Amino acid sequence: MDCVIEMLNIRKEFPGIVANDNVTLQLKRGEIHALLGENGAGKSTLMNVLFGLYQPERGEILVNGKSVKITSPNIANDLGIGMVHQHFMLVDKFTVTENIILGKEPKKFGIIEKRKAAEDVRKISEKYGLKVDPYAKIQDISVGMQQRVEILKILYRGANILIFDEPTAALTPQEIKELGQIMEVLRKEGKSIILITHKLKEIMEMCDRVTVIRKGKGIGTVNVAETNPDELAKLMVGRDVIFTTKKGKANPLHNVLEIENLVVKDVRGIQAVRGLNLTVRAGEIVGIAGIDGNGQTELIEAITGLSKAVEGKIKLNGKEIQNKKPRKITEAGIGHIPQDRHKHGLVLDFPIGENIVLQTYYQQPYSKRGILNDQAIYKHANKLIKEFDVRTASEYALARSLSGGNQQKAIIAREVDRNPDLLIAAQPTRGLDVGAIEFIHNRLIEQRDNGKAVLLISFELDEILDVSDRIAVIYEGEIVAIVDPKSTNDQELGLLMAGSKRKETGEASNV
Amino acid sequence: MSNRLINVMIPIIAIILGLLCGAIMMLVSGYNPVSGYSALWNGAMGDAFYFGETIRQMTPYIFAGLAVAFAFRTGLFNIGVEGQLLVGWVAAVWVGLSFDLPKVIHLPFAIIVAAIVGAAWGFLPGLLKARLRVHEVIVTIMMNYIALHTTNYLVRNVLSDQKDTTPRVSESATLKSPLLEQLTDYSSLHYGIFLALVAAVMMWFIIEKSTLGYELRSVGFNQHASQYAGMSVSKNIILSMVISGAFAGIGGAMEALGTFGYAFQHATFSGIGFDGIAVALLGANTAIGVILAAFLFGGLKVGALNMPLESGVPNELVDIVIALIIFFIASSYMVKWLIGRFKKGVK
Amino acid sequence: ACGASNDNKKENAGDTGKKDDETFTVAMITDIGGVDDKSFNQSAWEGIKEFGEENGLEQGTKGYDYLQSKSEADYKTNLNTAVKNDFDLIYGIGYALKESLEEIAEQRKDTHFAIVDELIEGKDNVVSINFKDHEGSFLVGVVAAMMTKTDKIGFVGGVEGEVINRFAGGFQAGVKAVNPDAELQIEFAGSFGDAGKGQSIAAAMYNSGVDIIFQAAGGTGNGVFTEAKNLKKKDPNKEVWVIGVDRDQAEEGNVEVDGETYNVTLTSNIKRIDIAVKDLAEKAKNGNYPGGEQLKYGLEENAVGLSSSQEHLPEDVLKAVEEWKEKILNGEVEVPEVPTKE
Amino acid sequence: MDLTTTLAIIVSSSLIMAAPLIFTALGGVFSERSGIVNIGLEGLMVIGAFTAIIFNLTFASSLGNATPWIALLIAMVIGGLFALIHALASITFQANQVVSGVAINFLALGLSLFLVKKLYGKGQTDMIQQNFGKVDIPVLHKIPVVGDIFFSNTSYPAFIAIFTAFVVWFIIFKTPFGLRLRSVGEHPMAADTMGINVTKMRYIGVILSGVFGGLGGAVYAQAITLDFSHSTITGQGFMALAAMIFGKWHPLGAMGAALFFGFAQSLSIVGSSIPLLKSVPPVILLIAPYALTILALAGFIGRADSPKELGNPYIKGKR
Ligand SMILES: Nc1ncnc2c1ncn2[C@@H]1O[C@H](COP(=O)(O)OP(=O)(O)OP(=O)(O)O)[C@@H](O)[C@H]1O
Ligand SMILES: Nc1ncnc2c1ncn2[C@@H]1O[C@H](COP(=O)(O)OP(=O)(O)OP(=O)(O)O)[C@@H](O)[C@H]1O
Ligand SMILES: [Mg+2]
Ligand SMILES: [Mg+2]
Repeated sequence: MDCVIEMLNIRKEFPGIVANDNVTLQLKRGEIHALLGENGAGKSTLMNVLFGLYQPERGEILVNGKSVKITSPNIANDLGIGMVHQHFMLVDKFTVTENIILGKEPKKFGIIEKRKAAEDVRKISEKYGLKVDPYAKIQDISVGMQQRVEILKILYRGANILIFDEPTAALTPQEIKELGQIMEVLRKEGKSIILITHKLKEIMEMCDRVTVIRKGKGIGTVNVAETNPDELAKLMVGRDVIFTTKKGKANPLHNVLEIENLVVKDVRGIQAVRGLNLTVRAGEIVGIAGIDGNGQTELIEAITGLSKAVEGKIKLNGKEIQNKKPRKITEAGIGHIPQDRHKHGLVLDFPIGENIVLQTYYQQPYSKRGILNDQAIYKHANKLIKEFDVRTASEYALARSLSGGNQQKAIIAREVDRNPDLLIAAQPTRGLDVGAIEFIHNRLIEQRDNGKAVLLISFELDEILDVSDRIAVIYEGEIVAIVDPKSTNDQELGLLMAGSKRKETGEASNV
Repeated sequence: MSNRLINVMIPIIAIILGLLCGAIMMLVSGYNPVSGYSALWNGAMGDAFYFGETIRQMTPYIFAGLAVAFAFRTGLFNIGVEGQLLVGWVAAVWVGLSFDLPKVIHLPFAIIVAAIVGAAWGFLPGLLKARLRVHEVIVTIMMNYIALHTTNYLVRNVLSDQKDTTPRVSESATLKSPLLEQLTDYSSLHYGIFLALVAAVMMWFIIEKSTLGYELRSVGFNQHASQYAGMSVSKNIILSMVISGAFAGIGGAMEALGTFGYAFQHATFSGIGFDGIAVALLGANTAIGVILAAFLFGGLKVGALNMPLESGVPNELVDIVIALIIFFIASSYMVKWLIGRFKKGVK
Repeated sequence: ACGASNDNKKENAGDTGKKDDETFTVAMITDIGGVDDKSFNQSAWEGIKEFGEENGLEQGTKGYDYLQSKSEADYKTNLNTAVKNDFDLIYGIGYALKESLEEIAEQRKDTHFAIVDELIEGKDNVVSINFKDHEGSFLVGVVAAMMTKTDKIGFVGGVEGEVINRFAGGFQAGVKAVNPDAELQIEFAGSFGDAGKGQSIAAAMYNSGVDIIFQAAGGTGNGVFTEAKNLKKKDPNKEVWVIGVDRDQAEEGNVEVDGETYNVTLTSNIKRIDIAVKDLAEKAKNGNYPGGEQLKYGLEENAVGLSSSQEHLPEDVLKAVEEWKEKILNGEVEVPEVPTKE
Repeated sequence: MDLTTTLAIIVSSSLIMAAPLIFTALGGVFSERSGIVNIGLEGLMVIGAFTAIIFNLTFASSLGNATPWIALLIAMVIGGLFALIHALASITFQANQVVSGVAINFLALGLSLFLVKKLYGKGQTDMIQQNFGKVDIPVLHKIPVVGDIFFSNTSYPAFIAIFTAFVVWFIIFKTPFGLRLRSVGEHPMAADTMGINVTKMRYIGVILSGVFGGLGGAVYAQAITLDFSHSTITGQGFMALAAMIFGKWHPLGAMGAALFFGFAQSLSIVGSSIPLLKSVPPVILLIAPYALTILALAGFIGRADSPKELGNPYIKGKR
């Protein structure tokens, strides 16, 4: 067998947890190999071991048949191993070129040759079809382009073994498609790829083989051609998983959220939402479909009181709430699962318990006359941890110590538990495994069935199509169409999202 | 070894290591460490008098330490404790001199005014940070100098008749305690220590137990998430600096109404504010930690005075020891590693 | 001494018996300037050392010693420590110690104290030692007024205050007495420890034509010397002078230019704290401790006046100085203690 | 005084006051750009001043005019070595960097005064004879007006400081070393994955802060105080820290801020000889530099973006 990488019986422990236990992974030359597992199963850890960021307690790594000790990323780089991390490893304030050449700068007389560097970057980006602007700063470019920068970083170093840790989680459908094409090109160049993803569809489409780990243990490797999504899900979770979310018919009642003619400016002062109209009724889930950057963020911020509405009205249960303080809006009955869980969702240095009461700490029973009731707080947290299956050492553990998926579950537990009249869920399942996704979707539907309104924003069309009762397509700050998920498909939505076909909103609003 | 035990061991080991290094210093430079340290001990704890002085010195240290710690816990670095303390000092003297009230009103009044003025001195950096994102470190450094010159001006031109020292505050505003002084053989121990302990409890309570403290900590850790959760980031930043400044201001009142009973022109900074940074950090920014660190510092500072006289060792040695202790505490990672080594060795 | 100190902890000191009969011991408490401040603390310490050496004492608790204060809060602790070590006479050096010393004198009635540069009244166990700084300042004012070529003279004070005002007041009066046309610039740095500021002020003064600066500014005064020396270094022919304070500061004025040594210290307005301190110690030793009194040291006691470094001063100037000194001594001239504002 | 003279005094004393601040602030830039908070700048200046004065006093007789310059080099070396303590604590031992910086300040003052007492038997040294003094910059000072204002009665260290600021700017923004240094302050884990030795870069940053802080202290002592005592360095390190933040962690910004501090300071001193400011109470002039700084920050400088990972120890694999 022509294996470029063999990781044999790897064991990696963290204080109090065994992240990898006897995991074996063999990567063949020129294959795209998927690594599958639930959140916290130990995928990232295994890859970080391969990349030299962690040292395994036990096990052996062979590169091209030779046993190696990878004690630093430098060594991994020298062995031709490159990794695109789950959380991007980019310096925001640097330009694309600077990020790519960092550590291997072309220089003359000790000075960085900026021109040559940019030229080098342009060359490889053309070779592999990875379009980037060499002079743009990372903080100004889209997530998709950031991802391409990450890949270019590896290619610039001449890696032939590429590790992608959940590259598709943050991408739009178009970008995912592009990534698929890029990986194909790379494979043709003779490179081998390990791909971590939770999306079984992607595995089925893009990969040759898949290795599954469950709770740190290696379950085995199967050929994609010989398996199907159901089997994979079962391997991963250890039980049967139902895919298309089961939900009954929606019974929409009165209007909960009414948005009229809303105008919101973005941080640069440009109108991002331009006269947007939208209604969400009690007992329904409205999904907002759109490509990133069409005003979704600003729309949510305006509803939740974080951005100013320049014009227009936002009504919750008939009362105007635009430009009210976030707390007033929360109290009026809005819950919000933010898009960026690290930045907006959690105080990472607080214990889970304190995070659970982030909006309610000042209310009884969590506090009384300004004095916290720790007992009530942690008891409540403990209850939610159980109810929402948040995997954590305890309610006293810092939020920082949880895996991304479990951090997200904690946020969802907090927001859903408050039982708001309107629940805004922005990308609620980004980066989560199928089990968790199923769980969260069911929770959203449960909210709906309890007569609450749910507004779902997602870049994943499958999710929008599965969960929503109505789909509002957002394009350049306006709702350009309202469609019925049962009578539409990816193709149509994709076209609408690209702005090619504008439906009259009036026509569809009576769906 | 349990985590808790290790956390208790670290400061103890750090202190031992610090003293050990100090002893080596003394040996190398030709002094007798035994007589040096016994002089230090005698000068800090040797008898009732020195014990009283240690406790007296501890009082402003607790307040300064609490001020720094409070801001620190909420994500702010208040280097301005020194200035806030000076303005509180002068404010307390002003009240002590200018009013004729019964003690039950006068004394609390003087302390409250000191707290308010100290708070006001913290308000500006807080406001600038909250509204304009101006770094609090520079503003508080600048405010220190402004406080120094302004209070010197006030002492000379307003609170005294062109003198370097103000008159003493009236009896009804003093914290002086003939009882405590007598108990400690005429040390200048005053009632302030009890206030300091109460303040420490307050800090603990506000930070750990109140919703206010919850908000302050939350904003300190993650402004974005706090804003999402409906807290006012600006309000909390300002409030944190104001409370911190109030602690410092009361610290000044302790000197004004207790230790000295008057205000004087400061040639340079009193140093209490800067020592407060060390006290807070040594005390891990917790209330109980601040008390213990203030006690240690108070003892070392007071004891140091006795070293040259009794043993001939320059009292700068104590500054070195203090610095080393801070280092070892800061480098608790190393201490933990040492403990780990030691445990392995035992096994 | 007081009762508490009898439970003597200083066993390593050996003999713990009463020492009053055998040796007379003295101690001084410095202010925050420290014992070697090149100024009055140092001068006081020199006096005490001299006293000690003349009387065959050793430095330490059984002879003579000093206690250094690092902050204002240390004064009382140090005073008490001295009391507890049974020193027979304890000096507080500098006006900053007044309040503390007053308080402790009240508590420790059996110990004899002295304060320098301040007046404590109504205490039988405190002697106040005061200097007529203004008298000496007057004389250096005379010197400056006669020596200036530009008719512009400067005064740099540390922090405005009673003592520094005496310097400024006397200096101003001296200048005006002999040269009413001379312009006198009076500046206060707001600090005794900011050499940078002292230098900037001096630079501004010299630049505006001032050729003589009298500094009474502690560490800030260092900057004045620095600036004068800089100017001298640049142009050895330039006439720039500094008048020193408290001690003979001739050494501070040394500057080497191309292998040749110049000196920018015109003279110094000295204040013989050493004389006063030693004098009082002698008295107290002989049982003549003048408790409750104020001892004034001025020209009459030879405790203030020009330093012995007078080589830059021509005969006529020295003569004039003598004449004015005479006038002050016989009361013809009353030297003011504060400057008048123009 | 005519305008040129007044300006000349202001400029000359601004430059002299600013020089030590510029050097020290540049040191701060190196350290903080690498992600290590350095409030120990004050202590590093103390060490520099101490070393320079001791060296100067000891070797002036044999080295002559070159003494202060050689003393600068020695102070840089010792400053760098001293900063190693801060590096060790905050990088290797993952200490809280503020705590370690505070300790540096205590240690520097305690140690240097202890040694002065040990060496000289007193609390402060004698004055040095070989100092920087004031010079007219050759040729340039002959330019009419401009020469009088900028190049007369000034000091070489000030111009070297300004030049150094440009060099540092070049190093930090144009060389691979600078790119790497900034990357470990912004995103050490990213740098690590790119094969950059985060620990090494941070050590270099902190040591350079010691080198420059020592240089700043040595310049201050040999240009202004000329001796060493407890009051030689009193807050200049904190002013340098402020200058660095004021200058937004940018070498040229830090230089500008330091010059501004020097300017505000000298304005307050020369103020009383400017007719307009003559009637202003002295206390107002005393606080003016500090108040001006606050106003400047509030008015038009505003938000300062520190290096993103400033103050956080880099622990491999930490989330
Ligand atoms: N540095 C660390 N310290 C302690 N525990 C860690 C650390 N890194 C990971 N873990 C733990 O190890 C386990 C595996 O984490 P890992 O990140 O590898 O999971 P994953 O499979 O990548 O999950 P996800 O799909 O959410 O990214 C988790 O329980 C996690 O909490
Ligand atoms: N120990 C060091 N001390 C000072 N500067 C250093 C040090 N190490 C690296 N540098 C700086 O970083 C730059 C790059 O150094 P390095 O030697 O790592 O590059 P290289 O190995 O030639 O580059 P590449 O990583 O592309 O092979 C140099 O210009 C140098 O100024
Ligand atoms: Mg992962
Ligand atoms: Mg290399």
